[in-house]
Formats: sequence, C-alpha cells, structure tokens
Amino acid sequence: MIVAIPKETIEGENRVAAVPATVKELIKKGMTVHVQKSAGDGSYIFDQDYIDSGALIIEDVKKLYSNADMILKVNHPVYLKDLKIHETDLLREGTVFISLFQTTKETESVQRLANRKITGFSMHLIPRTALAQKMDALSSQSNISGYKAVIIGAVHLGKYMPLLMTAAGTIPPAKVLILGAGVAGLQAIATAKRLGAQVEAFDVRPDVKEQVESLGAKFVEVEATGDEGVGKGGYAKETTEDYKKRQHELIKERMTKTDLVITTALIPGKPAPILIPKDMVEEMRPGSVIIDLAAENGGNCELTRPNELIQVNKVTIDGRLNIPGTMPVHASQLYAKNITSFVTYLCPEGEMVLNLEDEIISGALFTHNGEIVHEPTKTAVEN
Amino acid sequence: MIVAIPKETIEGENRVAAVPATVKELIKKGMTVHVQKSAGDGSYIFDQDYIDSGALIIEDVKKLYSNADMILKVNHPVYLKDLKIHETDLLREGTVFISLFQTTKETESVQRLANRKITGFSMHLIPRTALAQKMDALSSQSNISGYKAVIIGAVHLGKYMPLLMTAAGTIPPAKVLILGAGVAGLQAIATAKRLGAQVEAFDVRPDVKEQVESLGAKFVEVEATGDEGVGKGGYAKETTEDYKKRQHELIKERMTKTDLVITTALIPGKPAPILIPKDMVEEMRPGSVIIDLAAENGGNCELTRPNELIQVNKVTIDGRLNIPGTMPVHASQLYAKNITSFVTYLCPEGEMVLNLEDEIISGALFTHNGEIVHEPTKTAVEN
Amino acid sequence: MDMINILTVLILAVFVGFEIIAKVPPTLHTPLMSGSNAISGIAIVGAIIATKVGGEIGTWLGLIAVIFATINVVGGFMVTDRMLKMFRKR
Amino acid sequence: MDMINILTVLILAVFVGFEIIAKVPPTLHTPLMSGSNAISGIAIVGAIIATKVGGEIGTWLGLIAVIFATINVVGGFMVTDRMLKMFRKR
Amino acid sequence: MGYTNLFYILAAILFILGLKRLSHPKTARGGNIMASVGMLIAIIATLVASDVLDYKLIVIGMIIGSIIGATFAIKVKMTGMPQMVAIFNGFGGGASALVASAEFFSKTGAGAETSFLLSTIGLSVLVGTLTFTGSFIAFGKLQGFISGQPIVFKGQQVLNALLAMMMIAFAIGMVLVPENMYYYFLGLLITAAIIGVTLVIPIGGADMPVVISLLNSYSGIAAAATGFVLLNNGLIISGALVGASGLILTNIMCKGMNRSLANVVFGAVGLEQTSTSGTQKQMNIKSYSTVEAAMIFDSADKIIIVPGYGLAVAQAQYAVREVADYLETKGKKVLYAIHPVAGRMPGHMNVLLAEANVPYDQLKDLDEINPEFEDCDVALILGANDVVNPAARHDKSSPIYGMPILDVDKSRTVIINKRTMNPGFAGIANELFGYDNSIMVFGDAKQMLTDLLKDLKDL
Amino acid sequence: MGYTNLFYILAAILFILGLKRLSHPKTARGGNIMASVGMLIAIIATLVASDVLDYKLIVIGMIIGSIIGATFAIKVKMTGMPQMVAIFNGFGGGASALVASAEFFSKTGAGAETSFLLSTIGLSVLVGTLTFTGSFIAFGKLQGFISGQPIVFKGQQVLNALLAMMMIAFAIGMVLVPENMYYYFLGLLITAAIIGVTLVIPIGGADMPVVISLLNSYSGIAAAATGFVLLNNGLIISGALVGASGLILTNIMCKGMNRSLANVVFGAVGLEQTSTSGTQKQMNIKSYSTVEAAMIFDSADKIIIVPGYGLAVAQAQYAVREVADYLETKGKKVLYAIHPVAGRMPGHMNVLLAEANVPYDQLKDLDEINPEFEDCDVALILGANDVVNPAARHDKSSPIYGMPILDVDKSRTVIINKRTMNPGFAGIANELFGYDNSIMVFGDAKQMLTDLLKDLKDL
Ligand SMILES: NC(=O)c1ccc[n+]([C@@H]2O[C@H](COP(=O)([O-])OP(=O)(O)OC[C@H]3O[C@@H](n4cnc5c(N)ncnc54)[C@H](OP(=O)(O)O)[C@@H]3O)[C@@H](O)[C@H]2O)c1
Ligand SMILES: NC(=O)c1ccc[n+]([C@@H]2O[C@H](COP(=O)([O-])OP(=O)(O)OC[C@H]3O[C@@H](n4cnc5c(N)ncnc54)[C@H](OP(=O)(O)O)[C@@H]3O)[C@@H](O)[C@H]2O)c1
Ligand SMILES: NC(=O)c1ccc[n+]([C@@H]2O[C@H](COP(=O)([O-])OP(=O)(O)OC[C@H]3O[C@@H](n4cnc5c(N)ncnc54)[C@H](O)[C@@H]3O)[C@@H](O)[C@H]2O)c1
Ligand SMILES: NC(=O)c1ccc[n+]([C@@H]2O[C@H](COP(=O)([O-])OP(=O)(O)OC[C@H]3O[C@@H](n4cnc5c(N)ncnc54)[C@H](O)[C@@H]3O)[C@@H](O)[C@H]2O)c1
Repeated sequence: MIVAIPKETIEGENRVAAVPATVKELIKKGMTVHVQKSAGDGSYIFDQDYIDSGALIIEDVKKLYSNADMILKVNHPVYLKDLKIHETDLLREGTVFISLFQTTKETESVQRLANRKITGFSMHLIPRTALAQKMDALSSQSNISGYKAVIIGAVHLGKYMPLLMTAAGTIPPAKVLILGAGVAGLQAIATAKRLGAQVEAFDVRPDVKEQVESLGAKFVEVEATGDEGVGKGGYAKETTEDYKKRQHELIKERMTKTDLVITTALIPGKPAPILIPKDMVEEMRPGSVIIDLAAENGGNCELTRPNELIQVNKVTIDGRLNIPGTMPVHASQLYAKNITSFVTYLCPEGEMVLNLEDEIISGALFTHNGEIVHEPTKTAVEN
Repeated sequence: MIVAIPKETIEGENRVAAVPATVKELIKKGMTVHVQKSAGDGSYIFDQDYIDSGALIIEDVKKLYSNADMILKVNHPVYLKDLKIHETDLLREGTVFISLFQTTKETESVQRLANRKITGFSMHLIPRTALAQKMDALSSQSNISGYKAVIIGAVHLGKYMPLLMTAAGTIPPAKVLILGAGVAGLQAIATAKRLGAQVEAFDVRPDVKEQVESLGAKFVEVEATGDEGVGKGGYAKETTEDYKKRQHELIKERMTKTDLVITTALIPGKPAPILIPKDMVEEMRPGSVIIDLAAENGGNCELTRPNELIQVNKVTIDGRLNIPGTMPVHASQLYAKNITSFVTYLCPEGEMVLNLEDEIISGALFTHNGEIVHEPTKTAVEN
Repeated sequence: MDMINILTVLILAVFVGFEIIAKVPPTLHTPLMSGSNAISGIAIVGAIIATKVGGEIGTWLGLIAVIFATINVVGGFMVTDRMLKMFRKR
Repeated sequence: MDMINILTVLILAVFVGFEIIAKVPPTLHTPLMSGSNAISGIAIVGAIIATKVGGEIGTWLGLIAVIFATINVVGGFMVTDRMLKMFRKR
Repeated sequence: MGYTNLFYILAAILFILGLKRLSHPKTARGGNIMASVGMLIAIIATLVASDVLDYKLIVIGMIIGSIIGATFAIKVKMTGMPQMVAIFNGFGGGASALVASAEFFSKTGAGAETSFLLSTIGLSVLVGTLTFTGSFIAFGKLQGFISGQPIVFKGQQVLNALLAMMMIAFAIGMVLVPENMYYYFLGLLITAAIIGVTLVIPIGGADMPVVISLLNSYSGIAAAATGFVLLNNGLIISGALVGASGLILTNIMCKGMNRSLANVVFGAVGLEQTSTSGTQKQMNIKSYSTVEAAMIFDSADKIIIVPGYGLAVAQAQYAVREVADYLETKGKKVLYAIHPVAGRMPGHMNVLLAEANVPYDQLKDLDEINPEFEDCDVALILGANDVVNPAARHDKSSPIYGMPILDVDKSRTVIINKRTMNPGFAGIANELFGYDNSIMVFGDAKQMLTDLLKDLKDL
Repeated sequence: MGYTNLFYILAAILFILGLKRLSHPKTARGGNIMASVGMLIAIIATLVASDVLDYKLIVIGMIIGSIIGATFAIKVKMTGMPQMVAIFNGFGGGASALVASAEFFSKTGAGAETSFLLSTIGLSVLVGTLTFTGSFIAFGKLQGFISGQPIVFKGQQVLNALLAMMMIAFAIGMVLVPENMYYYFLGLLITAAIIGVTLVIPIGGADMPVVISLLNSYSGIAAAATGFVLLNNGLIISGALVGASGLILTNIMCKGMNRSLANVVFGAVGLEQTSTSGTQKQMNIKSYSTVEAAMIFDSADKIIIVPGYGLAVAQAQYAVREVADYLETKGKKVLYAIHPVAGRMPGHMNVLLAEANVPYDQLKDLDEINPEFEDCDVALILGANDVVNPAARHDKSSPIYGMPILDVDKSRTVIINKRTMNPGFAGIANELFGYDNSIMVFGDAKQMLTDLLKDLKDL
C-alpha cells in the first residue's frame, strides 16, 4: 500500500503529516511511503532525512497523488494554485484521505471528496476514548495553541508577567484570564503560571474547576444551577440564556482587571460562543491583550477578526489562525504520531480493514464511496 | 525649577522619562513639571493622567524645550524631523539634560551638548554602588531585555520550551544557552528556567558561576587561569587571546546542541566581543535561534545585523535593538523611577547642587559648561 | 520504715517514670512496652519474699507467683531482645 | 530515718532533676537559672531550724543564714518574675 | 534488710537508665540488657537477704517459669510479638495479685491486719487480677482465639459501671468490716477478673497494642501496690516507674494513631472501621498507616513513584519531592514514571513536577519505565488510577482496554495513595487495589506524604 | 515532723512542676509562681513544726532579707539581671554554709559528732562557701567592679590544684581527727573561700552566665548536703533537684556557645574566645542550634522571613516554604521581606520564591514590611547580609551608607543563618550579628531549614 505525504500549501502552514520516525513505523507495517519534495522543509525536516528513513521523494505532484492509495495531510483538500487544479481531482477513486479539519465547516471539501468517492477520515472526528488518546490530534495541537498563545500574549503585552521587587520599585504580576479550560485552556494556564502571572480561568463545565485548581490557578465560578454546559464526550454544549447573563456579568467584572485574556471556548461544529462582546472590550484597560484561539470558528470575542492582529481602543486583539503552524517542529512530530497511530490502527497488517463496528474508525469516517456517512457533517453540507 | 519631559521621537521607542507617580515626586520637591503632549501614549499613559498628577501638558515643543531648566529623556538628543531642528538647538545654555545613552558611542550628541554648554548627565554612567542602585537604569532596562529576549526566542523557536510527556510521544526540553550572565543574562536564565528549558550559561567572570547556579542553571566553565576578565565595578574587561581560543572551542561545542542562544556580553564603551563567529552558526542545528542583546554594540554574533531579523542557513538571528521599548509600560515606570531618584539626589531641595565630590553625580556628568568632563567619552569624541 | 518516706519515694519514682520517656519512634513502641513490661516482673521479688512469710497457703500462692513472675521477667526480656535484633540495620 | 532511704530519695531526686530540663530556648536560660537558684534558697528551711537547735553561736549564724536565704528566695523569685514579664507577648 | 535496699536502688537506677536507652533506636538493645541486669541484681539481693526460706521451692518455681517464658519467647513468630507481650504482662499482673493474696492470708491469719495493709492488699489484688484477665483477652483477640472485631452489646457501659462500683464496694468493705473480709476479698477478686474481660472485649484488634501498653502500665501499678504491702522499696520504685512510663507510652501510641486514650478504650471506634470497608466490593484491600509504609520503604532499594491527577489536585508536588530527596539521601534509587495521559492535560505531570524542580533525568516515560518495574521494590502510586489499571491489559470489556498502562503490579510491593475507593476519570473500578502485593494508604496525597516523611525520619 | 515532711513533699512537687514550666516560654511565668508557692509552703511548714524557737529573731531576719532582696530585685536594670542572679545565688550558698557551721558548733559542742555528720557538714560548708565567694566574683566581673577580661597568671592551674588538695585534706582531717577539728574546719572554710575566687577569676565576662549557672547548681548541692546534716527531706530533694537541673542547664548553655563545660571553666578559653572574635572585631555573637531556634519560633506569633542571596545559593526555596507552611499551620503569621536588591539580579528573590510557589500576598517589599518589624517576634534572616546591615542607617563611613535596608533589628529576636562570619557582596562586616537580640544559626541554609523543620515538629 502506498502512503503519500504531500506538502501543505495553505500559506503559513509549516506542518507536515509525517516525520522520519513515523515513516519508519509505516514502512515497518509494510507500506511504501512517498513524500513530496521539500514537504518537510517548514518543519526543518529535509528530503534527505526522509530518504534516510526509507521514504521515496516524489517531485511530480500529479504522480504523487495518482499513485497513492492513502494520503496523509494536515489540512483539508485545497486548490493547488501552481497546478491550477484541486487536490481532490488528482486522487483516484477509493483512495483514502486522512487529515485534520472540521468537516462541518469545510463543507465544500467534504462534498468534493464524496463526489470523487474518496474514503475520507478526519482526525478531528476521532472520539475521545481512552484508547484513542494517542490519535487525539485535537489534544496534541490544542496543547500547542494553549502554550504558544501565552508566549505570544507575553510578547504583545507591554508588561512583565511575573512579580518583581526591584530597586526601581515593585512590579505587580500580570493578571491572566483564561476563558475555556479545555486542553488548550489548561496548557495556557500552566504556561502563564510558569511565567509567574496571576491566573484565573473560567469554563462552563463545573467539573473543570478541580482541574484548574490542580494547576494552581483560580477558577472564576458562575454560581451554576446544576451541571449545565456539560455535553457528551467531555465536550461542551450550548448553555441557557439566564446562565449566559450571569456569566457575562462575572466575566465583564474580571475583565476590567485583566492584562491578558486567552479564549479557547469551542463547541465543535458550532460557531464559537461570544464570551467577550464589544462592550466588554471597551471596559478593558488600555494596553491589555486578547488572544482568541477560537478565531477559526468566528472567535470568542465579538471584535476578533480571524487571522488579523487589531487594536481596538488600545486593546490588542490577536485573531491569528493555525498557531500550531508556528511551532512546526513539534506540531509535526506530534501530529505525525497521532495520524500514524490511527493509520496503524486502521491497517493492523498494513492493509486497511474498514471495521465500521469500531467506534474510532466509524467515528472518524465521514465520506465513503460517494456517501457522506457522518451525520452532523451531512446536515452541515445539506444546508 | 522647570522639568520638561519630551516625547521620544526615535521610531519604535514607546518609553517616556516620567510617569504620574514620579511626576508627583518631582512636584513634591517643589519642581514644575512640563510634559509634551501625548508623550506617554506609547506607554499607555495619557495626558489626562499627567494632568491629574499635577503636570502641565505643553503642545508647543519649542516652548517646552526653551522654558525648561532640566530635560528628562530616555534617548540621546536627536534631530526633530517635523520641526527640522536638532533638539540641542532648542535648549537654553546651562540647561540640564539627563538621559540614558552610551556617551562613548553617540559622540555627535555629546559634542552638540558640549557646544551648547548643556550640563549633560547619562544614566548610563552612574557608578554601580550600593547607594546608586535605585538610579541604576542599566540594570532595570537590561533586566527587561533579559526577560523579553527569552519570550521572543520562544516565539521564534519552532519547538516547546518545557519537557512534555504526552500520548503522542515525549517532547524533550529545549536547550537554552546564555552567553554573558550579567543582569540581562541572569534574568534570561531565570525566565528560560521558568519556561522549563534546560539552561546553560557562560561568562568570563568566574564569580558569576555561583550566581548562575543560584538560579538553578548550569555554568559552562572555561577552565580559567586566574580571574581574567574581571574589571572594575563588576564590569568585564577584554580578555587574553589564548583564553578567547579555549572559550571559542567550548562554546562551539555547546552550540551544536543548543536550540536557543541569548547573548548579552557587553564591555561598556567597547564594541561587543564576538562570541559566535560565522563558523559556529554553520554548526548550529537548523531551526535554532540566536537573540543578540549586544546588537547595539555590533553584536556578540558575527552575523548579527543590528535591528534586523535574519535567517542564515536555517538559523534565525534576531538583532533587534531597544527591547525595553517593547515593554513600555514597565520599562517607563522603572526608568522614570531611576531617573527621578537621580534628580532628587541631584537636587535635594529642589534646586540642583552640583557636588562634584559626589561619585554618583560626578560619575554621571559628561558635559559641563562647554567641557566634556567624562574622560572615556572625551577620548571617544576626540578620535 | 515510715509511710511518709515510702510516699516520698513513690512520688519521686512516678516523676522519674513520667519524665524518662519523651519521644519514641513508632518502631520502638512495642519493644519499649515489652521491655518495661519485663521490668514490671519485679513482682518476683515480692513473690520470693511471699514464699517465706506466707505460711501454708502463702507458700503455695508464693510459688505460683514465682512461676508467673519468672515467666514475665525471662520471657519479657528475651522477646524484647529478639525484637530489637530485627531492627539492626543491614 | 535510715540512711538508705535518704539515699534513695536523693538519687531519685537527682534523676528527676536531670530529666525535667530537656530543651530550653536561649531566651529562657537566664530566667530558668534564676528561678532554680531561688529554689536553692530552700536552705532557709535549714536556717530556721538552725536558729532553734543552734545554741549561742548557732542562733546567730542561723539568723544571718535566715537573712541570706531570704534574700536569695525573695530576690530570686521576684527577679525571675520581672524577667519573664518582659517576654510576655505585647 | 538495709543493704538489700541498697541493691534495690542500684536495680532501680539500672531500670531507669535501661528504659531511657530503650527509647532510642541505637541504644535500645543495650538498655534492655541493662534492665535485665538490674532485675538479676534485685532477685539475688532478695534471695540473699531473706533468711530462712525454702530455696528448693523457689528455685523450682524459677526454673519452671524460665523454661516456659524462654520457650514462648523463642518460639513466637515475629508477627506474634504483641500477643506475647500481652500474656507475659498478664503473668506479671497475676504474680502481684498472688503475692498480695499470700500476704492477705498469712498476715490476716496472724491477725496483723491494719487498714493500711488491707487497703494496699486490696489495691494490689484488684489491679493485678484485672491486668491478668485483661491481658489474656487481649492475647486471645490478637491470636484469633477471640474475634478481633470489637464485641459490643447494649448496656455494656452500664454493666462496666456496675461492676466497677461493686469492686470498689468490696475493697472498702474489706478494709472497714474485717470480720467478713474473706468474702469481700473473694468478691473483689471475682469482680476484678470480670472487669478485666469486659474492659478489653469491646476493643477492636487494631487498637490492641494500645490496650496492652495500658495493661502493662497497670501491672506496674500492681507491683507498686504490692511494694506497699511488703513495705519494699524495690517494688515501689520499679512499679511506679513502669506504671508512669507505661502511661506516657500509651499516650504516645494513641497520639500516633491520632486518637485519645478514652476514644480507644471506649470501643465506639471499632465500628467505624467495619463501615469503611463496606465500599470496597469483593476486593479485600489492605489499608496501612504511613508508619508501616515507611518501614517498607526503609527496606527497599529501588523505588518508582507514579504521579497522577490526584497528586495535582492535592498540590503535593513539593511534598513528593521531599520524600524522594530523603529516600535518595538514604542511598535508594528513585524514579518517576510519567504516564502519557496522567492528569487532565498533556504534560500535566511534567508541569507539576517541574514546579517542584524534580530533575528531568528522573522522569521516565511509559516506554522507558515499564521494564524498570520488574526489579523495582516499591511502586508508590500517588493519586493515579486509570493509568495503572491492569484491566487495560486483559479486560476486553473495559472501556480503557488497549490503553497502554504502567505495569506497576510487576514491582514487589505497590503502595497506593488516594483518598477513597472512588474511581478516576474513566469511572471504573481498579482491580490493582486488591492485588496481593498492593497496599492502600488512604488520605490526601499531600498529607500522606508529609506524614510519611516524618515517619521515615523517625525510623 | 512526719507531717512537715508531707508538706516538704508537696513543696518538692511544686518545685518540680515549676521548673518544668519554667523551661517553656508559654508556661514559664506560672512555673515561677508555682515554685515560689512551694517555697512558701516549705517555710510555713517548718515554722509551724519547729517548736520552741525564737520567732522574733527569725521574723526579723526574714523581714531584713525580704527588704534587701526585694529592693535589689526591683531596682536592678534589665541588663543587670545576670549579676543579680549571681549575688542572690551567693547568698543562698552562704546560707547553706552558715547552717552547716551552726550545726557544727552546736552539735559538736554537745559531742554528738558522728563521722557521717561531720562529713556532711564538711561538704555543705565547702560547697556553700565556694559558691558564696565565687558568686560574688562573678557579680563583680559583670558589674565591672573587676575586669571582665579573664585574669590569668602563670601556675594558676597548679595553685588551684594545690588549694583543692588542701581543702580535701582539711575535710578529711575534720572527720578523722575530731580533737582538733575546729582548726580543720577553719582551714576548710578559708581554702574553700579562696578556691571560689581563683576558680572564677580566670573566666572571661562573656562566659559568666555559664559560670553562674554552674554556681547555682553548686548552691543546690550545698543545700542537699545541709539536708543530710539536718536529715531533712525537704532540703535534700530540693537541693538535689536544683543541683541536677542546674548542671543540665549549664551544659545546654555551653552547647549554645558551642563549647564544653571544661573548656569554659578552665580559663584557657577566655583567651581562645578573644582570638576567634578577632575576625568579628569585639562582636561577641551567640551561636545556637536549630533546636533552640525551634523553641524561639514556638513562642512567636509573628515571623518575618528575610531571604537573601545565600538562600538562592543554597537552593533552599523549597525548604523555607515548608518551614513557613508548618509555622502557619501552627497559627503563626508568616511574611517574607523582599529587599529590592537582595540576591544578584533584580527580582532574584521573586524568581526564587515563585519557584517554590510562595503565595504572592506573603511577599512584602521594603516599604510595606519595615513598619511590620516593630511588632514582629522573630525575624529569620536566611543568607542575607548587606540588605540587613544597620551600618547603612548610621555609619556614614560605610560604603553602603544611605542604602535603604530592612529594619530587622527592630524585631524582638533576630535569627540569622549563614555558613560563616564572612561578609556579603559589599564585603563589609555586619554589626547586626553582634546585637543583643541577634542569634546566629550557622550552616548551609537548606540544611539548617531542614533540621529546623524537624525540630519544630519534635517540639
Ligand atoms: N492527560 C490528558 O491529556 C487527559 C485529558 C483528559 C482526560 N484524561 C484522563 O484522565 C485520567 C488520568 O489518569 P490518572 O491516573 O492520572 O487520574 P485518574 O485516573 O483520574 O485518578 C485520579 C485519582 O486520584 C485520586 N485523588 C484525587 N484527589 C486526590 C488527593 N487530593 N489526594 C490523593 N488522591 C487523590 C482519586 O481517588 P480518590 O478520589 O479516592 O482520592 C482518583 O482516583 C485518564 O483516564 C486519562 O484518560 C487525560
Ligand atoms: N539585586 C541586584 O540587582 C544586585 C545586583 C548586583 C549586586 N547586588 C548586591 O548583592 C547584595 C545582596 O544582598 P544580600 O543580603 O541578598 O546578599 P549578600 O549581602 O551578598 O549576603 C549573602 C550572604 O549569604 C550567605 N550565604 C551564601 N551561601 C549560603 C548558603 N549556602 N547558606 C547560607 N548562607 C549562605 C553568605 O554568608 P556565608 O558565606 O557566611 O554563608 C553571605 O553573607 C547587595 O549588596 C546588593 O547590592 C544586588
Ligand atoms: N478522554 C480523554 O482522554 C480526553 C482527551 C482530550 C480531552 N479530553 C477532554 O475533553 C474536554 C474538551 O477538550 P477540548 O480542549 O477539545 O475542548 P474544546 O476545545 O472543545 O473547548 C475548550 C473549552 O471551552 C469550554 N467552553 C465551551 N463553551 C464555553 C462557554 N460558553 N464559556 C466558557 N467555556 C466554554 C469547554 O467546556 C472546553 O473546556 C476537556 O475537558 C478534556 O479534558 C478528554
Ligand atoms: N553593585 C550593584 O548593586 C550592581 C547592580 C547591577 C549590576 N551589578 C553587577 O554588574 C555586573 C555587570 O552587569 P551588567 O549586566 O551591566 O553587565 P554587562 O551588561 O556590562 O555585561 C553582561 C555580562 O557579559 C559578560 N561578558 C563580558 N565579556 C564577555 C565575554 N567575552 N564572554 C562572555 N561574557 C562576557 C560580563 O561579564 C557581564 O556579566 C553584574 O555582575 C552585576 O551583578 C552590580
């Protein structure tokens, strides 16, 4: 079976879906690995490295795609400008296409894959069971976002993060507020704590409180009536109106005292909830900073402009997308490991056995010979 | 006595020489404080804040300068483009001009000040005695550079800083090497440690070893013959040839294993020593990063281009100047405190008493009625 | 021997008893207990005397007493020693 | 009162003496010293008795002894108390 | 007589020094020997002093006693020590009672009974007998002849109170109404014996050591009382010594279990114990104190610490580091096993331990550490659960089946610390806790580690 | 007589409890009162018991004594305390000697001298007199009547030895050769008096407290000896108590100055001392163990910790946090005073303590904390030096003059931990170490804190 690793073309994307270590793994499973020329450059992995690990470097992109039985990518299929053709159109029918994207969002890609009768998996859909953790690309990548968000915040901030008592006076610690304490949020908390900031966090899921405190941060609690907000699989669901109000008040109050806000509040397949409406931003101190990790889904801040860095009355709002792309070395390493774990799980003996009984496999599958098999995606595509 | 706070005009300079707190201090001493319009904007201090603390906001720059008995600035005097005139030409004779710059470098400014019979002090020249610590702007600003250098490094780096053991594999900690463990260096060590990196440091002054270790980092030791390198006042002096060789070997060896290098090696009044010649850079891993805090004096890395961010065969070299300027809020707060401590020391009763017996005052003074009174500066100016 | 003196002796002895044991590592609780228990076998002295002064019944009671007390003393000290041997560092 | 008993009492008392004082914070060294010194003024009891049994010289020596001992007792306890007052928490 | 006393003093001194030494690990053994020498002196002195006495009889008695005592002492298994002490102590108390009785019959026969004599005899018999029976019950409980479970029945306290009153009454009667003192004496004897039983019966096996220590103190008191009967300094001093020091020791032991003496003696406690074990399904888990855990560590050479989410919740990162550091100073090898998904976010444990500056090279990931468990003496699980759940290896039905786990069960002893028997994130029970080589030490991780450290240092 | 003894026992008990309490800060005052009550009881008992005695005389004596004692006690300045204790003690010893003499003259007159009586008298007189004169010398030295410097001359030891032998000889003579015991008695008296002087003269003023404590123990012995003379239990017990406990206390004090008793008593030291203090130019510093430090903390309510560069060098951030945490669990208030330039880089201490997660709100900067020292019980200086050097406040010549410092010396006790007497960054000596309320605990900060924690828990 030939596994192909194309070079990512979306600009600012330095990740790649395979690293030497994982190439070896795949080859051990008896697969042949084709890597597009200079696919790894962005992650400081060079063709030679791939060759050393047993892969073939393919220069001709068309050949790469047409010969492949399985494509491993980071992003959803895109239109290749230089070849003036869409990736999907390079694929043979029945090819397996695995990448990490929100199928409910990139409906066009989904449609194309379906039409081309491609068997499409999204790492994004992998259920969060204990067994699936090593394939949990969402976690590995959000974790990076959480970490990097704090670093970027510290750069924007015109202040020190830690408390310092010096001959020229005492510097109070920066106040950091994390909205949404999922994987990204928790890692952000940890990193901000490390830098010595005073960290508070908020989340709709009450059980996160303990987790936040287990990182030594303070949990901002909306006196909840029952455990609203907790959805299946550890994910959050949308929340009641009245609760939203109380939450708004509380956050607004904390916001006026905060230097750096990092929002990670996502509800998969839905536009991100607005946690920071315009009025709140106006309340914030001049010089304070918002990093919106939910920008991809519209952002948790009303004013966030996806992939833009803006200043709204002296408040910096960073809506950059694809933060993991800025840490390509480790992002690629981790993602490659995730996707390879999935592939080896999918092809125990080197050949794919599409066991739809298996919750992981069926969970991640969204298109199969012409059909869109993942319900939420289907509904998303239809309207 | 009228003290004037002009707006800094050098681009990228967001600092200002006074903050509301220090304005109050000066006024308590019986001084009148004039602040140029929007002087503090860069540090998120607005005219209203100054007014509230008792200062006058002056719109007309010419008036600001001509009425002043004392000017407090961050940078050396410069040419004001919009007014098409040089600051120094706006000053009355005998005015006191206090700012933070290397008098041995900005010889032209020194010359001008001398010609205009300005009494010039540079915070850069303040001796590092126990008593002078609260005026030690060098320390307060280097401290910022040290901290921010690590943050910036972490942004450039395509990797995590800390060790992480995750479901998708183990991430080893980043290796950070600090060259020159002065104030900036030590703070860089501390910050890198905080982020969880593996930190090594090197310095010519053997007694720094203990200090480095007191921060939990490893000291890279060039088996020294006697205590070469230690100069008066805690500063370093140039070092012997043979020592330089051994040092070069050692650093080169460490360098090949390092992800992030931060250099802070300065010898006041001299071009910065080259610790990282070209050949070393070539030895470094692709994707590794060098932050050169000595760029202002030519840089500790041979390839450093002051105020530029360059990539030399996959190694990022950041030569940006004026890092404190990127943390204006605290940089200004600390600097303002330093300079104000000096001013109040200089003017115990609100009027200046130029006691040349006093080592701090005489130490910081470099021009006085027409003369260049600071020897090193004088020699620097003359050739 | 006048009462007052005996009383004096008793009181002082009690004080000593209270004072000598201040801190004892948990591991030594049992041995210490066992050791002092062996000491309480001092009743043997009484037993011996009893056999003498006791008269008919007395003598026999005394004899049993002697046996009992001896068990306490001999067994007590030996067991204690055994325990303590264990604790020796390897 | 037989010697043996006195001896017994003495020995036990000595043991108590050795044991009661284990750890003392430096600040209390002087007060403790002063306090126990006051106790050593118990010689006053002897002095009182002496005045009785003493006969001519005895009586006078006794008197002086009484004076001395009283100084020790009264002064001792008072001084100690003064010192300790200082240590009271403000 | 005079000189005998001198020897008694000598003996007393040896006892005192002996006891002192006994309470310090290094000198303990010497102390024990010292005390025994003291005893020897006392005995010989007595033998020499007491003229006209039936040496034959005494020697026979001593030989019999020695043989019995010695055999017991040699035969008993280490685990059986406490109950041994219990019986020995019982005999001691019995002896005192007997001596007093002997005096009673002889003296009173001679019509030489003073109320002082009678009251002392009363006291001696009372305490002695009580100790005798009590000790044997304690023995029985520990040996398993009687259920270790506290035996409680309604109105128990009332009964005890009644018995106590009767006992006192008899004692007083004996002194005040000499004419029928024999009956009173008998009554006293019997009630005392019964009380000895009823006092100990309701106390749970776990608390026996404390009870024994208390009884030991009693037997001292009995001896002292006998001393009054015989006007014998040796008995008085030694008895008083044991009585007093025994009481202190008892207290220390109670503190150790942080309980009050009253709380131990009045059974209530025993019940708690059974109730807790309710939640633990079929698994029979062994719950130990930190003291015992400390001893296990003391004999271990290689220790692997497995941190989990609970360690983070307890914020015990510093505590665990201290313990590890201490163990290392004792020349033991300490490693940390970091499971990839321990905690609640990737790298949670790294963040946590980095905070406490745990050296990176001590942290081993799953693949590195799993082989290490083979020759590991103790695996210390701190607030980890799912990541050490063997079900993941073999139980196909388990939701975590297939998840790689740390093979802690391979190590010689597994010590698990968590607060309750509640499950972890995955919400499933963990069979590991029931394994033979597993030991539970319940409590908040931070608290447990702090106690553990103290106990380690006290070893 | 019988009942008097009963009261003596009561008194003795009160003394014992009193002394115990006296050695714990919280109970000290109560203990003193207890002891005094005991004394009262003893006195009254004696007065009541001894029939036919000249109350007038006694009362007069007591009144005079009380007046003198009281006035002294009230007048004396706090700084004068030690010498006060010295004279009082002298009088006590004197009293014993006098009583013994009285007995001597009366009894011997009546020809009732047994060798036992004579030897006890001898002992009592000997020790009593020695104490008397010795105490007064000590007083003189402290009061400055005699040079505080050790007074040494060649052959001093020899002389002492000779005197001692003579003294013994006289004592023996008195017992063995009753016919001319009066001469012997006189000789004994005189030699004892001289020895008292020669023993104390060579000891330096700094060591006086130890000497006084020793003499105090002697006066106890004297009292006990007198007890034998009068066959009086009260005297014997109390005397023995003071004698023994005094000896222990003396030892503790020696340890505090880490010196041996011998080393203190045999003048040589006086010299040594000055030599060591060479480095410390006349400062005489008090060096204590962590145990004693622990007890100081025990009695403190508000504690301020002052970290310095040394704490960083020792990497003791975790250790200090544990100690602080423990103290807080004991309900004490703990703050950290962060000097702006403590350490070697701006914010060095913040970085350090943040590593150990010391809560930010416990960190106070110079301006916040300096007022706090006023009502602070203990300031704990950990590897800080320049930043707490009072020279910066008053010594214009000092290179650090004018630098704002932490006013630690304002707090009741200052405990300073560093490894040696070496100076810090500024390279200048620190007079703080010699202050009266300063105590040095030498050693590496981390080690010291670990020990301290253990000792705190052991209290
Ligand atoms: N790492 C990740 O990225 C991630 C993300 C999400 C979920 N997870 C899941 O989280 C789990 C992690 O496993 P784990 O073993 O680390 O944690 P765990 O399985 O959740 O077990 C934690 C245990 O700690 C105990 N505990 C809680 N507080 C404690 C305290 N103060 N002192 C002592 N013990 C305490 C609890 O028992 P008591 O209540 O009886 O004390 C609990 O059983 C895995 O199931 C993993 O799949 C991991
Ligand atoms: N903060 C800054 O920016 C900065 C920068 C440069 C210079 N300085 C200067 O550094 C000084 C800082 O004052 P400081 O009081 O913090 O430090 P310090 O005055 O240098 O004193 C530190 C003390 O710690 C003791 N020490 C060293 N290692 C130790 C260990 N392992 N355990 C216990 N004690 C140890 C040393 O005494 P032993 O050797 O006897 O143990 C030393 O006296 C000031 O003079 C300041 O001007 C500050
Ligand atoms: N089973 C596993 O092993 C495993 C693996 C990874 C993650 N998880 C769990 O899954 C959960 C989700 O992780 P994630 O990072 O993908 O979450 P996410 O990225 O989907 O959302 C981030 C966080 O935002 C919160 N959020 C949603 N709406 C919000 C609102 N209106 N206001 C505030 N907060 C809001 C969510 O509760 C979530 O905690 C986490 O709790 C994580 O522990 C489990
Ligand atoms: N007295 C005080 O209170 C006080 C205040 C601030 C700083 N200081 C001391 O002054 C010293 C200098 O501080 P700084 O940050 O201004 O120093 P700097 O910025 O002048 O130099 C930075 C460091 O580079 C080192 N260096 C110079 N040449 C080098 C070479 N060839 N190779 C490697 N390293 C080299 C120097 O030793 C110095 O440590 C520090 O040690 C600091 O402790 C003292």
